[in-house]
Amino acid sequence: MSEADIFELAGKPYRSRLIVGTGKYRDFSQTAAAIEKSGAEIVTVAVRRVNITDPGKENLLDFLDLSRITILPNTAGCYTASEAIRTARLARDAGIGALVKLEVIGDEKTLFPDVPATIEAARVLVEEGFLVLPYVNDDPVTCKRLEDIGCAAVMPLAAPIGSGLGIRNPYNIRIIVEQSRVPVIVDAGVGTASDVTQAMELGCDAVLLNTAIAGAKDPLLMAEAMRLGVEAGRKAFLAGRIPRKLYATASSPLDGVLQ
Amino acid sequence: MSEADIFELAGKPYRSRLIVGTGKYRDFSQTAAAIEKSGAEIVTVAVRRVNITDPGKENLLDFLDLSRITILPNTAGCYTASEAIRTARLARDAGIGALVKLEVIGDEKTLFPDVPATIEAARVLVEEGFLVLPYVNDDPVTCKRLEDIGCAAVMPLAAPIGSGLGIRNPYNIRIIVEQSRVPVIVDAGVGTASDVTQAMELGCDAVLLNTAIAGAKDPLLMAEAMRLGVEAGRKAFLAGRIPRKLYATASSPLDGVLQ
Amino acid sequence: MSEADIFELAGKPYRSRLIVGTGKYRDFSQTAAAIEKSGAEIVTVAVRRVNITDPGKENLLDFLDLSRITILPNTAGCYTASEAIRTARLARDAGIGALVKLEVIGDEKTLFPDVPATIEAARVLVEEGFLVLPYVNDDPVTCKRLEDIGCAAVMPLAAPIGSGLGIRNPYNIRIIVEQSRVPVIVDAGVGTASDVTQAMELGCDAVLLNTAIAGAKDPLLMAEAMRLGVEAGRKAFLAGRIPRKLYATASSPLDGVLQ
Amino acid sequence: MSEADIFELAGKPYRSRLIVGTGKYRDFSQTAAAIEKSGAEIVTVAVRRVNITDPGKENLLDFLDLSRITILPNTAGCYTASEAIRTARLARDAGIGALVKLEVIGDEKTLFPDVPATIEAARVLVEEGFLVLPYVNDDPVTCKRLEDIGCAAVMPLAAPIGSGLGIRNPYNIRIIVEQSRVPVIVDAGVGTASDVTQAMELGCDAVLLNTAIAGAKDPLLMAEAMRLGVEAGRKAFLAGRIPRKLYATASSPLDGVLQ
Amino acid sequence: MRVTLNGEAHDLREGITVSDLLAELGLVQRRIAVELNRAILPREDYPQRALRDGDVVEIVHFIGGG
Amino acid sequence: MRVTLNGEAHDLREGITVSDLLAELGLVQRRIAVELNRAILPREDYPQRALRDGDVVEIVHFIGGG
Amino acid sequence: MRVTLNGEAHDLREGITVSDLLAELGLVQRRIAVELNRAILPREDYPQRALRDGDVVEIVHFIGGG
Amino acid sequence: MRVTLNGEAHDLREGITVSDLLAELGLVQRRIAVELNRAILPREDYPQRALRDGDVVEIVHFIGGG
Repeated sequence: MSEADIFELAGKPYRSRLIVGTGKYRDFSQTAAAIEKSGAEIVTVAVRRVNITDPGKENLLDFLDLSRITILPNTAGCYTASEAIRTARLARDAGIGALVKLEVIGDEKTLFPDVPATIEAARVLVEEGFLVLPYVNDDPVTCKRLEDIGCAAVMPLAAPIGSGLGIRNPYNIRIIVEQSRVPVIVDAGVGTASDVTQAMELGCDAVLLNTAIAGAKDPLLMAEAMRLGVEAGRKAFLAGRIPRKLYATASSPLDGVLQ
Repeated sequence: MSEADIFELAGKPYRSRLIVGTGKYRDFSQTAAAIEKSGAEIVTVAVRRVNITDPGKENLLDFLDLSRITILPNTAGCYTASEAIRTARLARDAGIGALVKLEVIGDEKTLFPDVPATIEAARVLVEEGFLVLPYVNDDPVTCKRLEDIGCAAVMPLAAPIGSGLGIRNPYNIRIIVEQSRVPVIVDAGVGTASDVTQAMELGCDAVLLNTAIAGAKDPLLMAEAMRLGVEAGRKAFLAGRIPRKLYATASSPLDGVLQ
Repeated sequence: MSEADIFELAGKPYRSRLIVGTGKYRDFSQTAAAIEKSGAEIVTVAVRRVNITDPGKENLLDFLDLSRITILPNTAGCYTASEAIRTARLARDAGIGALVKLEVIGDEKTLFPDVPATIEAARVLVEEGFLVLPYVNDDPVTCKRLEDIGCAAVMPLAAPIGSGLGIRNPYNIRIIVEQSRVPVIVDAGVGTASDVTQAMELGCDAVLLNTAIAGAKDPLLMAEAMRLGVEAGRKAFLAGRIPRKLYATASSPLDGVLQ
Repeated sequence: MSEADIFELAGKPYRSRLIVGTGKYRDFSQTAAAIEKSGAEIVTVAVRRVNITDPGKENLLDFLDLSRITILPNTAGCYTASEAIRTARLARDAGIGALVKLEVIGDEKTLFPDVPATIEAARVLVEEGFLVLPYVNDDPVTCKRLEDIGCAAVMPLAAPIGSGLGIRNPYNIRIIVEQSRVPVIVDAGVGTASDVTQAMELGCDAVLLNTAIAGAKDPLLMAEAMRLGVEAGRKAFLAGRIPRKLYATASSPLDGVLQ
Repeated sequence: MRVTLNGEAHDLREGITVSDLLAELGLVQRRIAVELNRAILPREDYPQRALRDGDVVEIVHFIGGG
Repeated sequence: MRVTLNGEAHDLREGITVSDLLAELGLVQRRIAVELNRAILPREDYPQRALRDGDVVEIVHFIGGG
Repeated sequence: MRVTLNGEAHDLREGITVSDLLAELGLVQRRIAVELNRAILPREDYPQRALRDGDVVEIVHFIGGG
Repeated sequence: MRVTLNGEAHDLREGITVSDLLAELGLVQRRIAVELNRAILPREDYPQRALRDGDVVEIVHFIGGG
């Protein structure tokens, strides 16, 4: 099955449905090891000023196999549409493609998106030919709007970034999955493997996470757990689960019981 | 890690932490295929009268690789301690070992156990040298009692057999895990992969299920999903998840953001 | 306490923290009876064209004691900011005050709000001197924006209108309560009394509902249940609940137990 | 309605469906005030040795209006059937009737009941003419057994005593309500008003609690909240709630919307 | 003279005022609002404002809603 | 004469009855129950029943509990 | 001679042993267990143990179960 | 000549080109992007574009982020 089950994003096929961030790791080698264990083929990065006084020798991208991995730059830290647009343009100019994880933050305590600014920035970036993956809250209406604008996917949050609360509102995620014709990627808030399994069982196409792996006591082991959790949830979704019932049904037949 | 992570039950080591039933399949070949996909090394079976008028040619055990698979006979359908004891003795006499999944059912609508009768039967069977794995409700006190009697594990239910409701009371399961010195196996009520992932994340040693696989639209695919879900949950448990927080924490650093 | 505990909305004090709608009742007398049982002092109504060919004798407002009850016209059914603004202006011109429940619907299946259009309409209506109570999703960022614009309260939804699912995401509601300096009114999605009790325990200032009462088998009895549920939740919030613990603490002392 | 809605327990009618404990209060006058605010007509007490060296002047019962309040002695602190039976006999001999809240504790960390010992003690006490209200876990089979023995009610726990976790497993409580012909009283684990509202909405006949009131920051206010919460939940249960739906249904009609 | 009333064309006599119209419709005492050609028509203008051919009139009131 | 009262040894004068004891403890009017050597002692026996050396007496009452 | 086999009465020839019976039923190679008059019959007794009128025999095997 | 580099004023020699600057900073082989006075500077312009007094230059690269 997994042979057949391809995740297509922005016209490109992927085998893995887990997208991972590269923040908060001890060092670049741990980052690379975690990515490898996670099986991720798409990896998010942030765009930041070079430190002029000490540009440093080591560079994150040197640790990633760019022949195998798609780089997804984000606009993290941007609080206005124009900042996000400016950041996206710089990212593209650096020559790693037109994909961008659009984040326009509305509040620093929740890091929830600024919905109108996200829509505005998405419109501009789509017109400029970007493949826009917007981080957005779990609002079906906003997700539909972003899809109509031409975003390559919608990325509703499960819970606040880094909170580890898991899917706070499966109902909204379910509605977004049912209405969307572009991929639905749950982004942010995941805490552990069962959260990603649940996301995939709800019918999401992929999951994006960072802190849940980087912040675990053993990041490499958690990376593996997340890879397996995504596969488990995807297969369970495709396999078609049994219905829920209040009462029991025996799994062993009654005929032939000793009298 | 998985090399090191051995599940020891009744003195025997296993690599798989998923125990599956053999009921409700289309035929024996589907049963065998599902077991193989699930990676299970322990498989439950029921003890029933041979059909005298037509003993039939095919037999379930002929489809299982007994060199690799441990057979776990159950006492399903028994409503008294004596019936369960009688069934267990017959099972052992058939020559597949001293393991028994002890079920003494208390009510046919919920198929919940009869607690006093389960304790009584466990005491007798342990004295007779059986390796007793009792199906029990998620009651820490009863689980402790069964452990003290000498059961080889305790198997609290997640929800009614075949209900697919998942872990109805994670708090009780957590308490049982914290207090137990024998393996804790969640038995019954699991519906989909995220349920088993959650069970393992709670610290359970293994999961036993049947209907969730046999009743899925695509049993073989669900068998795979369950195998992956158990591994994901086990690794996530060992990896040590991030704490839950109400508010957000950025995964991208703030230094170097464009001004 | 309830003497002291006044709910102030748009500068006016109320004793009741339950706001009810007037839709879906059998007839006007049932509507009036339900309002009376609910104890509500604020009641929502819709603005619609008079039926020219048959204006009818009976009129909803004739059944309401306007000396005691504040009328809150809504802009239900509006899908654009301009429709909502137009509807609000007509409502005010009818002479029942400047309060308006602002609804700009974004999608007819979920009836979730159109966030940018709601913000835009709120800005215009606040400038025109309306006391704006916006229906919005449970997004802290949008709620903050609406508060900053000058809305008299924010009204995040618990779940889709009429769904009866209750508070799908208590975490977001809690965050909105913590950040808001204007009243927070949970609006839409409530199904039964415990939902409103929970809303008040989260610290919300009031609850607005319609279908949960009008659609109940016995609307008058449910109206009473909702009144009591709101009071229960409010008092529990003010009383300060005990902390949650995984393990037990005896309520009877151990000294003096018989030996 | 509330006139008609009588709660009959052990052949005696009550208007209140809230039973409260008397432990953990600052002093007897606070105990009495909390009971009065709670509206409870049945109150639990513990049986303990008199302090011989200082019998003290004040006595709990002197603070309770025994003409209005039914005293329900408990066997808290008993870990065997015989201790519980002995305690019950002493309680009855003190002359406040044949009612007893039977507790046989199985473990001091969870304070969960010892199921076989509870059944055994219940059998003896019923034979001796006691009106037995057994504290038991949320196990339908054990509840049925206790009902068949002749207990006057069954009292499944919501969560560990004093934990404030609320109804951990509404499914089991629902099943117990559906199967029982004697009153079902949720006992222990309640934390706040919405917990009791939910218990009553599940169809329980009454709720018994102590710590949730006595441990609140403002016990008298929480006592009121609990009284209201029980009434709200009872009325909501009788009123018949609306069904849950994933999508929305408008509460305002669409006809006559402005074009 | 044709006037659009709440979305439907109606033939009204020349010179009829909004007050006259409301009276004929039995809406005088009702809590209503009138929009004339997409703008609110203030109550005080009802008596003098005569409707003209092609006018678009909306008359709204309050009904049950949530 | 040594009697065990609520778990502790007490020296009591010979021939003291349960009623006497309760009176001395100020428990006469109290709602209490008395167990003598592990059996309930009926109220009517309080006056005549004299305590003997080695008796084990339990006197209980009601206190706050849940 | 009437013997109860798995709950049903069967007429069997005199002197038939359990081994004979299992052979006739084609169960020789099967993983089964035999209970005779409510007690487990050890495998080694199958050949010599002849069934008697009124014996109650249970023959069980393993089937799919959870 | 003063140029603002990533938010801080730096004194650079007259006529230095962006390529020169990147070379001095050891960023030639790096995956970076350059913004000059708020507009992206295309890679092909690096060699000829000489910096002028008052120019505002931003040089960014990729770091770990989520």
